[in-house]
Amino acid sequence: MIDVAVVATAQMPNVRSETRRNEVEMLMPVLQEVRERAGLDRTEIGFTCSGSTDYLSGQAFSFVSTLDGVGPWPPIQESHVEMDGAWALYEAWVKLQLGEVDTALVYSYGKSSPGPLHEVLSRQLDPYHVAPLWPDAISLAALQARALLESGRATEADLAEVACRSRRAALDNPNAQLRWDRSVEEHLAEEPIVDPLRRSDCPPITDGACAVILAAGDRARSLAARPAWIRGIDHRVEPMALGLRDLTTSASTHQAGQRAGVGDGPVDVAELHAPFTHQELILRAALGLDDHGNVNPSGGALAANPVMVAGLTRIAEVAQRILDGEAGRGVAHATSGPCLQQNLVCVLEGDR
Amino acid sequence: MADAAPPGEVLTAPLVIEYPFSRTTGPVIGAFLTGLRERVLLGIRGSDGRVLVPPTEHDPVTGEDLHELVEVGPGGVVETWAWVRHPMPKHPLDRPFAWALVRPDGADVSFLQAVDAGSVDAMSTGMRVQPRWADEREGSILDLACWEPKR
Amino acid sequence: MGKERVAVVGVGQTKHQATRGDVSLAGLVREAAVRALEDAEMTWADVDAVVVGKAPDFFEGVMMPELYLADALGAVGKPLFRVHTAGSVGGSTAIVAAQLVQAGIHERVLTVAFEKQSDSEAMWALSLPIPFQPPMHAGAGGYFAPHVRSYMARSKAPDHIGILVALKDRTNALKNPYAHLHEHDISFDSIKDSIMLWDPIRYAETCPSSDGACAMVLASEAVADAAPGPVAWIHGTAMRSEPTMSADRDPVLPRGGADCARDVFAQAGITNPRRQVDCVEMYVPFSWFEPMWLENLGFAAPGEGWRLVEDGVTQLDGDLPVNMSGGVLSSNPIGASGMLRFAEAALQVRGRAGEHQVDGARTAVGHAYGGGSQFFAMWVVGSDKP
Amino acid sequence: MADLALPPSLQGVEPVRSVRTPARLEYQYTAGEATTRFLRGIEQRRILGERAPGGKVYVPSRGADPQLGVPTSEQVELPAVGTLTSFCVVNVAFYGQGMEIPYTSGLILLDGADLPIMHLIQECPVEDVRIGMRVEGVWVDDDDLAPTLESIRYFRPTGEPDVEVVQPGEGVTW
Repeated sequence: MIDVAVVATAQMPNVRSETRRNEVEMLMPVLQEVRERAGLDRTEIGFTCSGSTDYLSGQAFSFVSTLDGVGPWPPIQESHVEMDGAWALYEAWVKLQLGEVDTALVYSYGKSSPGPLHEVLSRQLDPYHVAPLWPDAISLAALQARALLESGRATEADLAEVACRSRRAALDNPNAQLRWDRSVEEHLAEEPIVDPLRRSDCPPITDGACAVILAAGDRARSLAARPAWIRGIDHRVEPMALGLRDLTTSASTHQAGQRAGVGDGPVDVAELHAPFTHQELILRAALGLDDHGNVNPSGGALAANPVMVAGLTRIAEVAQRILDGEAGRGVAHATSGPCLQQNLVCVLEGDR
Repeated sequence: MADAAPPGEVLTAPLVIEYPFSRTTGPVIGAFLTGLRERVLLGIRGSDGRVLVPPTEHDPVTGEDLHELVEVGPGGVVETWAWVRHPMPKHPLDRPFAWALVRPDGADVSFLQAVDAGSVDAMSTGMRVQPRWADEREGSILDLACWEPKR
Repeated sequence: MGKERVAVVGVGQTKHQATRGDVSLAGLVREAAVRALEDAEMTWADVDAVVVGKAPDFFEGVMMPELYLADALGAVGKPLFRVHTAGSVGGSTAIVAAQLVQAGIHERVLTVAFEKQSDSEAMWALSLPIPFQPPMHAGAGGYFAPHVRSYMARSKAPDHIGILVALKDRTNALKNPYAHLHEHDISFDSIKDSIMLWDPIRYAETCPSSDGACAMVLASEAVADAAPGPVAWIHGTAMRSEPTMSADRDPVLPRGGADCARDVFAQAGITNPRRQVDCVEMYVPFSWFEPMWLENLGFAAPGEGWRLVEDGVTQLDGDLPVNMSGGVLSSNPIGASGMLRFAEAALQVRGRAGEHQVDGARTAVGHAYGGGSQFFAMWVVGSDKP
Repeated sequence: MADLALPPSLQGVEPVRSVRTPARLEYQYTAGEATTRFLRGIEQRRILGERAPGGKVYVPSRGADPQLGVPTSEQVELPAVGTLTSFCVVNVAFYGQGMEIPYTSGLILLDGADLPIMHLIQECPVEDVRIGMRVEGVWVDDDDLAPTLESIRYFRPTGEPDVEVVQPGEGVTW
């Protein structure tokens, strides 16, 4: 395989509601920043790939107008996935494997604020049998949380610990939306909103954007002092129907993690896309990171959860720590679909 | 069409995406919905012998076509559940209720439905439930109004 | 290391029609996928990864429907990928699937594209009004019709060219059992007399709205060498995008389309596409786009494309047959339309196109475009290994 | 699937073949800063384009110069006068339109702009509409001015001589 690395990342500071700017206006500064950080002019990008979904803000073909922010002239080699930006990164990584181009821009954006997010996400579900009931994402996650709690592999205090640690970590993340320093006791004193989940077990609703530049081989070495090399990347999917899955584990994460080589070396940092507290515990188990001490130092999706962006952000967070020399080898994870239906795992590593 | 926002404010306006989607069912989903209209629950036998409900045209693991419809229920068991304290406007019940994965008797998998139990204290994993059928049924998932604790 | 060879070893499609009332959403996509697997003499278990494409999710009202369809497409435990590049999506989806083999990641990739437009309707799903945007006075055709008029003005093409294209494509469709429109009574005059919807575009010069799906199995060289039947080797793939509305772009003969064609022909070693390509399946939703794309893709000089139509060059028995399947003008499940073009090109070089087979076709081009003539995807396939 | 057998309890009943699943989602759409600037101008009968760093003038600007990927921010006021670069004549009633048929939908390149806008052409028989025709905007009454391009009711011929229209790319081999 051709060695491909993340050489620059940029994020929009995550907010509850970006009320002034439309999507292209909100995305443009992020694209500009990531190009500046890589030292690349827009005409030097070999391939561009983005991830977004029409349903979030209610506009068909919304990615078409945001493409203006890239400045695709003269015409560019470009693609778009109706998936989290982590999968856009996957497509760009595949493209770079072909050896025809040696740089790629990956971005994603998500504006959840214009619509009723919980109703919108229910449009993902089985259109015959489930979507007509309009179940919300918190309720689905709560079913999973109860299954985990009743399996005896986690307690409500474990969930609270995840919430408190994540929001505390977010105090050091300028891009985070929710950050505070609260105790497990304070968390447990909250009334549940959908038993057994409390509001603090749930992610915020977020508008955000993220961009990453990939480069191959020597080009990566010329663009970054310490490129974050992608050592392994894989993604797998499960059936959507919750009744067909063991909700207390994540078989697809385990599968992707093994294929990406998570266990082939030390893990200095892991960023797991766990919108709900109990999901971090499920993902840790699936990746063999149960007792790991450095999971989601950014605060993770509990601190900011821009739909379609939060997965790419996990890769960006791990990559930036490697670029900055703070970490040697790290694991990033992205998820999509109800209750961790689809999962991507990416292992990144800096040169020694 | 626009809100009368004061100068300096960015214009905003309502945007409604609404459609009465009409979905053809094919034979298997059609059979399941026909069953609901007739107050019968159907599953289908998977490649490994498990009875799947709702029935799918294909085995969810192997992708192979499935053919053997099986009557299941009418009673069922709650496999996991979540208690909604504040129902949202589009939820199937307007009072606190449970979402649950219910496995009908004779089936090997569960599916998502609402359970009208009155109070969170009435809910437990493993509890027996029975279907509550809608008074007017027209061949849709809403014909199964919800489940209720077995009396 | 560079690109591995990749070939199409299986092709399947549904019967396309206005409403496929006999199948569910899953049933529709499986109809195409199962046929592609059968054509490849493979089973679901043989597939390493699934790549799905479709146009706006609002059509079926299912957000990211590939997640719902994951098990229907046999993707459980496998990578499942979803592409959306507007109208070109069927083509770009096939290219993304091909790249997974070319990169050496997978041996056998199933790619599926679909649209079940009857779940809603095209006039709704494609023109959802967005506040504060300049109003579209006339739907999608109203966007493209002025560009057709510009083409006519620039090329001095006579009015009947669009009629000739529509007549050819609808006649070709009579030889394609999967085509949506089978208009046995079609004639030059019936097209000429159909209502001018968006003058200069007549009703009979526009595409229908269809339910349909298309699927292909793409395989590595080792798998393709062992395939039971003829395969279509991919000689080149290319994609280009440009802005919808920018000062220097030409919406009639867009630079993105020209760049895309030049790229894909260079990969395939084609220096004279008019002579070296045996047949072309291109995305023509309004009849006039055939002469426009002939020029844009380099099959004719600017202003000369319509002469190929008038001279019968693009007829099924012509020197450069175009849209042998009946094209988008005869079947248009939007998300699948691009892949159907790519699949027809593959069928032709495999000698598997049935009654619409071009004799001796060894090199064929598939083309798709989308948005406001701004997203382009193409491939060149051949009977011989590149 | 032809061999699918219904259980005895369902044999002989009318099978379900389709199901209606209506869905309504209510969003609050934000126009964005550039569109707001343009529409606030329209409210005052002013057409405000925006010049990009490369010199191109977009009206309305969507916020980015689509060729450079940078914000357009220098405002340029344009006249409601321009040239018809192309058009189509619409002969059918489309979803949500209450127009008298036939009517003309045109691409109008305002003087000083680098990209045409789409608008209605009226006060001109459809058979007389032609590429290169000079047209001017007809505004609604002051009381009806609103932040929408529909504050210009339509464009009509100015009576000036036609001008030659050359599109970007015309005569160019890319």
